[in-house]
Amino acid sequence: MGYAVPIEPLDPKAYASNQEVRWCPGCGDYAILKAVQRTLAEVGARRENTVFISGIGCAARFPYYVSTYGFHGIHGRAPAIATGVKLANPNLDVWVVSGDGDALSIGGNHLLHVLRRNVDLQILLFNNEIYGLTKGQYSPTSRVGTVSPSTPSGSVESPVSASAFALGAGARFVARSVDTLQSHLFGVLLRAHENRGASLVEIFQNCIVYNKGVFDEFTARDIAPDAQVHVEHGKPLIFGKENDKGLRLNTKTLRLEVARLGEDGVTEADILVHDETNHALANMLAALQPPAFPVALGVLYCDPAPTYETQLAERVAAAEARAEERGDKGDLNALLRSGHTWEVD
Amino acid sequence: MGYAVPIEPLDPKAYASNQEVRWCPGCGDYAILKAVQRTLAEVGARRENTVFISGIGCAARFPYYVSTYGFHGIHGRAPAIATGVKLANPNLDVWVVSGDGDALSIGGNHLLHVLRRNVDLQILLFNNEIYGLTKGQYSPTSRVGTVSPSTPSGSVESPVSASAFALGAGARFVARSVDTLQSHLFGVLLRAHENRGASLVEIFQNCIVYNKGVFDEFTARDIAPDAQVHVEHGKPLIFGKENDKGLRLNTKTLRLEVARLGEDGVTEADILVHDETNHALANMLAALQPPAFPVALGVLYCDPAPTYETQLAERVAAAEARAEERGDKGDLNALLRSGHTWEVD
Amino acid sequence: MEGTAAAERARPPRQTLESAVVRFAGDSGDGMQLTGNRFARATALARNDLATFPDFPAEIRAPAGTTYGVSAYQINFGARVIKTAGDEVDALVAMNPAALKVNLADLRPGGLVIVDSGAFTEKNLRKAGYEADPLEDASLAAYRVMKVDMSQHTLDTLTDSGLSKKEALRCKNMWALGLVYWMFDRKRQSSIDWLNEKFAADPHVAAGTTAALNAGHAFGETAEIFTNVAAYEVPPAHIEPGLYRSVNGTEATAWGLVAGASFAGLRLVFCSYPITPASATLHALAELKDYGVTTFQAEDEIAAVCAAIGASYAGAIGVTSSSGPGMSLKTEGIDLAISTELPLVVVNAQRSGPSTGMPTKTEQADLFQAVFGRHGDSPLAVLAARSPSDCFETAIEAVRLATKYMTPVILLSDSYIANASEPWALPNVDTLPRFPVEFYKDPRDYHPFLRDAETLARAWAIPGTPGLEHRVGGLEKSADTGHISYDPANHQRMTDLRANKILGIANDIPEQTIELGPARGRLAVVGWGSTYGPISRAVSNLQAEFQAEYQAEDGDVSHIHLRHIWPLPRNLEELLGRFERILVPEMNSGQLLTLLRNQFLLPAEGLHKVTGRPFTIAEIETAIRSRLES
Amino acid sequence: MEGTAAAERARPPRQTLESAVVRFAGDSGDGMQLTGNRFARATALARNDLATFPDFPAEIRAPAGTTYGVSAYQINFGARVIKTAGDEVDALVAMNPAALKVNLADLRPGGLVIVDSGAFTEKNLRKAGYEADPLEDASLAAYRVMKVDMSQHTLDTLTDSGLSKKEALRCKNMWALGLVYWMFDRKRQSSIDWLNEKFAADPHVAAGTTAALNAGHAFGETAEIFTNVAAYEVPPAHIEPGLYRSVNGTEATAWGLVAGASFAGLRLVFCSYPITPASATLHALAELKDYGVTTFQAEDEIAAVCAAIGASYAGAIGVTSSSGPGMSLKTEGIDLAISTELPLVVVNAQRSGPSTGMPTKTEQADLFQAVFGRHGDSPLAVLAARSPSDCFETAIEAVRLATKYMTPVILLSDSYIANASEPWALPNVDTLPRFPVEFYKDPRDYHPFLRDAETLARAWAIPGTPGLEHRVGGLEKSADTGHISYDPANHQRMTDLRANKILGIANDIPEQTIELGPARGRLAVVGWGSTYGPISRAVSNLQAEFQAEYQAEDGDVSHIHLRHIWPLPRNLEELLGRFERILVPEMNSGQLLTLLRNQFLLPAEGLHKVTGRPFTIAEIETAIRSRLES
Ligand SMILES: Cc1ncc(C[n+]2csc(CCOP(=O)(O)OP(=O)(O)O)c2C)c(N)n1
Ligand SMILES: Cc1ncc(C[n+]2csc(CCOP(=O)(O)OP(=O)(O)O)c2C)c(N)n1
Ligand code: SF4
Ligand code: SF4
Ligand SMILES: [Mg+2]
Ligand SMILES: [Mg+2]
Repeated sequence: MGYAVPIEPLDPKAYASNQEVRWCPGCGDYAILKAVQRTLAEVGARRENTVFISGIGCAARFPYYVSTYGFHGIHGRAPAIATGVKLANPNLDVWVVSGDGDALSIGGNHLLHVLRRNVDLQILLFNNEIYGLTKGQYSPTSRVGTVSPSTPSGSVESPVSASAFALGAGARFVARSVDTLQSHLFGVLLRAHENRGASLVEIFQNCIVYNKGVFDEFTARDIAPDAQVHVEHGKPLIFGKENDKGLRLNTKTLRLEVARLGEDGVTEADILVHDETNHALANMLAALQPPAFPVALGVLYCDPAPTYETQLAERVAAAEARAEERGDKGDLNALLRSGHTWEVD
Repeated sequence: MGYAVPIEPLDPKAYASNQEVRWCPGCGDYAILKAVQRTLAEVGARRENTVFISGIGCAARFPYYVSTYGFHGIHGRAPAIATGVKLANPNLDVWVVSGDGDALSIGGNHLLHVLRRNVDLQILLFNNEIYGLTKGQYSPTSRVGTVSPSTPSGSVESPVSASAFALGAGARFVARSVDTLQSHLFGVLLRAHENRGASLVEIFQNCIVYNKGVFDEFTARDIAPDAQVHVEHGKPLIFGKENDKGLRLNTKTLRLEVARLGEDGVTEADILVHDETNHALANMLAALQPPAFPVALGVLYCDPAPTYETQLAERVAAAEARAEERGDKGDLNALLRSGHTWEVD
Repeated sequence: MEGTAAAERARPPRQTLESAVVRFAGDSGDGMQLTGNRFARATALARNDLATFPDFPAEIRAPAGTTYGVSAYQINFGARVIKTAGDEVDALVAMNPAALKVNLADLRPGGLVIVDSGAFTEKNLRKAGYEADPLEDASLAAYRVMKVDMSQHTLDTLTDSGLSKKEALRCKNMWALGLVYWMFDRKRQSSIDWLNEKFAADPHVAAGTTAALNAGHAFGETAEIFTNVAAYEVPPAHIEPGLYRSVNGTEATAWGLVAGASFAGLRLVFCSYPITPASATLHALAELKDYGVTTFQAEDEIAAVCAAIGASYAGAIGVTSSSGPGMSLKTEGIDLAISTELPLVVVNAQRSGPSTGMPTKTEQADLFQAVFGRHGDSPLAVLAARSPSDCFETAIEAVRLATKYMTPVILLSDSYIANASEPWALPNVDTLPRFPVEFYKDPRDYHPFLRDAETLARAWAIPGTPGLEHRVGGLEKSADTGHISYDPANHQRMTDLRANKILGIANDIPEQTIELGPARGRLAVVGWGSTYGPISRAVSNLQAEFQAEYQAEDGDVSHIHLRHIWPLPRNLEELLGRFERILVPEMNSGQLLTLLRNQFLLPAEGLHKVTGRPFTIAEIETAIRSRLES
Repeated sequence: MEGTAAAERARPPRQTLESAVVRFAGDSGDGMQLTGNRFARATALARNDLATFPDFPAEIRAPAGTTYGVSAYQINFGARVIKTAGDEVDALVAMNPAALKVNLADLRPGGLVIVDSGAFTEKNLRKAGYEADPLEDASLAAYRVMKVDMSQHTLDTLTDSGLSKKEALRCKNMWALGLVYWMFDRKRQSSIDWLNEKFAADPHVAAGTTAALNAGHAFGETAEIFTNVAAYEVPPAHIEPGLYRSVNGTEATAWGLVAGASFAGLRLVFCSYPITPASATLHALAELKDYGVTTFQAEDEIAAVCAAIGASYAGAIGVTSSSGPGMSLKTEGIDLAISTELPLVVVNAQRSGPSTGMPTKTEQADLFQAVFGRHGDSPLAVLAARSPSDCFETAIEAVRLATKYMTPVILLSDSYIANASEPWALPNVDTLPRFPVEFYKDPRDYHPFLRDAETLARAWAIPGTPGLEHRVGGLEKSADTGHISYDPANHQRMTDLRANKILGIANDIPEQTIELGPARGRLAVVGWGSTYGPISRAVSNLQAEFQAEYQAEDGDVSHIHLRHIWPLPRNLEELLGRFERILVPEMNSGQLLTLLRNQFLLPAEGLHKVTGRPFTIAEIETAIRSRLES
């Protein structure tokens, strides 16, 4: 892994900064911070080689709470700042932390391009379907009808799906988890870190103050098993309290449908097996909506490709090597004298 | 159709402005201009109620050449300007004209949101896979390896697909055509105009000066029939000179494949029928790449939904009506005196 | 009975004050804003003049008991005209240790601090970062301290109220309010009515809060007898008769925009993107659909300004608003409006910068950007509101200028004005001048850059008008045809036209007047925006003082306050020329100062304060003194 | 033999000129830029001083024969020092009617116009918008006209060249070049060698172009005998000995940035988004990977500036560049660099505004934006390059200041400087001063806003450094800990620190010198940027004239030219104070003027030109005269 050798796994606490964490009590961000610190420990991240970069928002306060290098940027621009960091030093292990407004409202364009370029970053999108820091306006991921200070009679726009957007943008790694699913989230973060390239992780996060319980319809303890399908490469898409439900493709309509194992002759053989390299399947999974369908969590898509900054760095290195051979590496006089010159004497 | 009554079909020439057209001789834009003027004539567009709005670029010069109202905006922002126009007057028939750089580089975020909001616009994206006006730098749609002034050793980034992006953004209408396919383009433009909501039309356009012939691999006369599949709702996805090829779904791999009718027992029954309301299918079609696959042209996706500006306008109208009833419509003194007041005498 | 009688007799007369500053401070959860608002209302009913300022924590909801979770509400009220929320606090109500810690510094020496001793627990003291309990050591020696276990008193009052302990404790802010009502001799009824209305759905709470309020008041009455705490009286001020309301800058701006649009006969299309403190205007206007207002929360500030421009192009009045970083993002869009000569109003609720700065704090450091901050020669009009209620008129003026001159207008307010409240003598809107827009309709040799000979405004023809189809854009256009033109002479001509059109506005705005003081003299204090309050109070204080001291010929110092920042009032140069010295206090490092020095080559001096807080009256008095003495 | 002898005898001596301005004009397809470049090179070899300016059409590839498709290349060369591309054209080569139409206005009365009469067809005349053939009517009466059917001559020359008619016609620019070479007595060899090299792959073309060149030259020699067209001689200028090259502002900027990065010991990460005219710098640097340059074409200007900031944060020198609207978009990002105190160089190749303006035309109207155009009090350093070659040194200086003071630096160039070329005496780079950056490495009570006591620059520690992990951002931070701080006094302190850090640069830059003229006197002409050429020529012309006329004590007028726009040189006030009047010519409506008036309260006067074109020497001479006479 391009980076400096990992160190012996540290205690997750070693990745906590000396700053007092200032999210609202009960905010989902705390759980995510915990999972990230655990991940850093697990991969033995070197604090000095790790950088957290964010935009603006509650989520974007994240870097202050991690004991690595950090850059709290401007609203929506974290992917651009992170790209610059990787251009200057491809060996740094860079994480981007963003909110749904930061990443998908003002920052949508940079997210598109950082994903398309496949810059090697872990991009964590804390989706609470609201603008937290500015006190609760609806966001591009808010459901239709969201009542907020800027939409007192409910929002009318249909929301964008972070995962569907990322797939459309050409992302090579798209995953999903939930703030409260600690171990699931931990697993997803490990996969994201392992992937070389832009790894987008959409994390459903509860804003207890402005959008409390908005994900209950699929995260509430009792219904979760039936409202979530945890996808794993090579495993059938089975879910439900009794693992008695599965997703299958209706080949007539080309749409997914929920089948009950055992019922009218449905066997595991009829159930789709998750292939994380299949873009079309990833799109279908990302589109599943409760209550009719379970929400797909886990690595929806992973199909690695060369990263932008390494390819660029290789070209520069190659050019420098050629210059080395020519013996005029960094020779500024040669640069100025390239092309036509004439002597006046 | 929300708009003022159409007039008797005019001669397409009636939609030409008095401005001299200043694209390079042989530029694909000429053909698109022709097809649009023909469309305006066909739908009997009222010049005074029609507005063309663009950003900056060669494509964006378009409004100067149409005899309707026009706004040549700033780079990438046409969708935002157009949204404002529709908010102020939903009855105007508004077209947005943009290039691949304008719409997908600097303007990607506005395109995302105008599509998601489903503002009633015809959005024409002239994709020549290059920055024309600024003299030939590669664009976000340029193929890997594109040699340009800013990438003398070839570009490394993988391009974004306008159609895939639009589908990921939640567009309700996504279509594709080619500058040189006059009647196909005309048909697609009619469909786009007919659709209420944001209709994205990606038009492959030949920049004869900076990117000549990039689309030859599927537009060259001789190979076109085998390199293009013209999709039509309800019709099987058949193509080829002899109409002997079709697209079918491999239900094991969940990927499309090209089947030869007649060969090893393949019949029309095995070929997929296009369903323009199927998002997953649209995604698969948008992803098809020559030479292995034909390029899908036509209306890839059309699944109408209410438009943003009309829903907003209805709410305002309803509120005004209530005020009317209350008898304090527009009563500013009442506004200032709402809430707690006290008399000092 | 006798007892009371005795008490009655024992009761000393209330001490009369000309004015007082009270600050309620507590945890975000303690409802201090609400408490302050009730007190402000009762005070208005008591016929005092007043000004209030809320101080929210930067964090959304900090953990209870932390210093950065403290919320405060300050009110300055008096028997005289009140111009600011007050320099120093006379009475501080601190509901917990953190509130005491954060706010004590603003309490004047000898001031009164009323604390809920029940909240001074180990845990809370630690959270507030106190090693020792300040109520026990000498920390408060310099102040008069009133320790009351408000929590316990409230619980006692509400034992059988049917409220849980948690609910009951939530009423302690009303208990505190009751006590302060007693202290300043305020009537409780308006608050009691309000509580009953607000909690109509929940009779227990309605009764509980009311009971707490009364209990706090009763406590004061009895406490008086056995404590040294005096009760005060603040007699009514002389206030112009009329109908009043309390208004903050956000509301006044929203209403001014609605009024301006209506006076122009246009629909208001307000396009913005949330940012502190500007967002509040979006929220206010989103509630005004019944006035035909369309609000659009765009994906970012660039889309917001561009949508507003599109709306104006289509015949509405497009308005956008922002603060800090958001304003910087609108730069390119504003330039497009300048080049296409479309009306546009941009409201900038200034906050502390640069960059993200201190989002919840106030500043005036965007004047440079408003006047100079675009590429190319790109003139536009700039206005500034001086107080919460002044936002109403200024917003109307912004719409008038934008539509009459076909130009963007930047309206500068700031975080202080946006959040502060003051009583406002409501104007009769029917008497205000209208300025209906007439769209251009005549196709005869029309082109989009035809100009009004007098205003130089271009003809405004909108889509939907037959025969006037035309195109506009950001490329330079021929002054004669409106078509794209690269002609050198034409570019000079258009550059001059754009500049002169804006300069011409100077003939359409009032001459600059003097707020206060002589029409010529030793020192003019020139301000703009929210420095109005402290400057005008400081100047009037010194006026009085000097006149008293040495019959100073009407007082030696004058106050001039600008609403029109660009173009400047036509008589300003002459006016300033009449003073020996000019002092320009600004909450920035000298921006209006630069404009005046450059325009008039006057040796004006600046007084700069960049702390995120308004000037105190004292700071300005000191500066004036030093100028008059030196 | 005798004939030639006779001719030899008949040949009049060449008329000697001190300098001459030649413009080659034709259709975009006619290869005028290439032709001009060849002539410039031959002229340099002839030891003339020179300056050139290309004038491309705005359209990418306009239809052949149209006026907006005309491309031109102007060269001013002489036996004296040349400072501009020339006010008026002495000899115009027009390859078609459109070229004549567009360029005739710049030909001086009595000037020579050489036309390819073969191209004056019905069709071409119509396309150019000529009713009648100007070669036939009186249109050209005021000029000396040389009608030659170059097309036909070229075709005749190349009959059996093996080139098609179309190919052969493409050689007519070389025919024209040959003729002009003869006219100004230039050596052909350098061009012949070049042609053979360029078309090595295609011998027919190599031979054909060479033949055309020679034929044109031969035509001149013979024509001389039977026409009135004189041949000229422009003697060598006195030029400092040394190794020279021709350079334009774009190349010099790119090389200066590479040199600056190397002197600082940092990698150069250049992040930009294409825009005219700035793009050319991106193109130039993209070719320099062997110098370790990383170039990044971002998705927009905001991403470009943010990526540059990220690169600097990670320890490279991040540079971004743009023009016009693109600069406005960078505003918010630049403010972030100011707040995080990271080095950043922003190159602004100014163009005509506002908004999209005239993208291919020049202007100097972004000075206000550079100095004042951000929200909040946001000081940074601003530099301006005066000429193409000066971009090299100025770019180095920008990198030096950015890295030494941890600040963004805006480098102002413009469309004229970016495209114009001049001979450049190549410096020996090894002799230029280095300024290696030392990253901070000491963990002992480190925090990111530790400052150098002298420069006030903050400690630059980069990711990868163990023990110095820290966070930066756009929120205000404590001057003592670097942590987020809302403390009022701290904000004032940080605001002052940011301002003083930049003002301190004044002690680290050279004192302002006088370019030309007395050190005190009646009039100082103060310029910045690309007005250098015309001002300095105008002043030296008048110096000479006045001294001649009335032995004016060394000439009455001086030229002062600024490189450092902000902070201004420390001695500038004193320097300007020595002159009775100050004239500030700018290609804007008075921006440096505003800065000087405000800073020094000097009654400086402006000379404004906003036409998209540089000042002519005459315009400045006239302005100076009027000031000296009045
Ligand atoms: C340029 C700019 N525009 C607007 C803002 C105000 N702002 C700060 S955070 C934010 C959105 C926060 O929402 P999100 O990104 O979802 O993060 P969350 O607070 O919900 O975690 C906005 C609009 C800003 N700081 N800068
Ligand atoms: C803010 C801004 N940035 C950059 C530019 C320069 N620019 C003009 S058009 C363009 C891209 C043109 O490419 P495209 O959108 O594909 O249109 P095309 O010319 O290819 O039709 C650019 C970068 C600009 N005008 N404004
Ligand atoms: S506002 Fe919401 S997202 Fe922000 S910290 Fe509080 S709970 Fe978390
Ligand atoms: S540059 Fe390309 S896109 Fe632009 S006008 Fe010319 S051919 Fe068309
Ligand atoms: Mg959010
Ligand atoms: Mg393009």
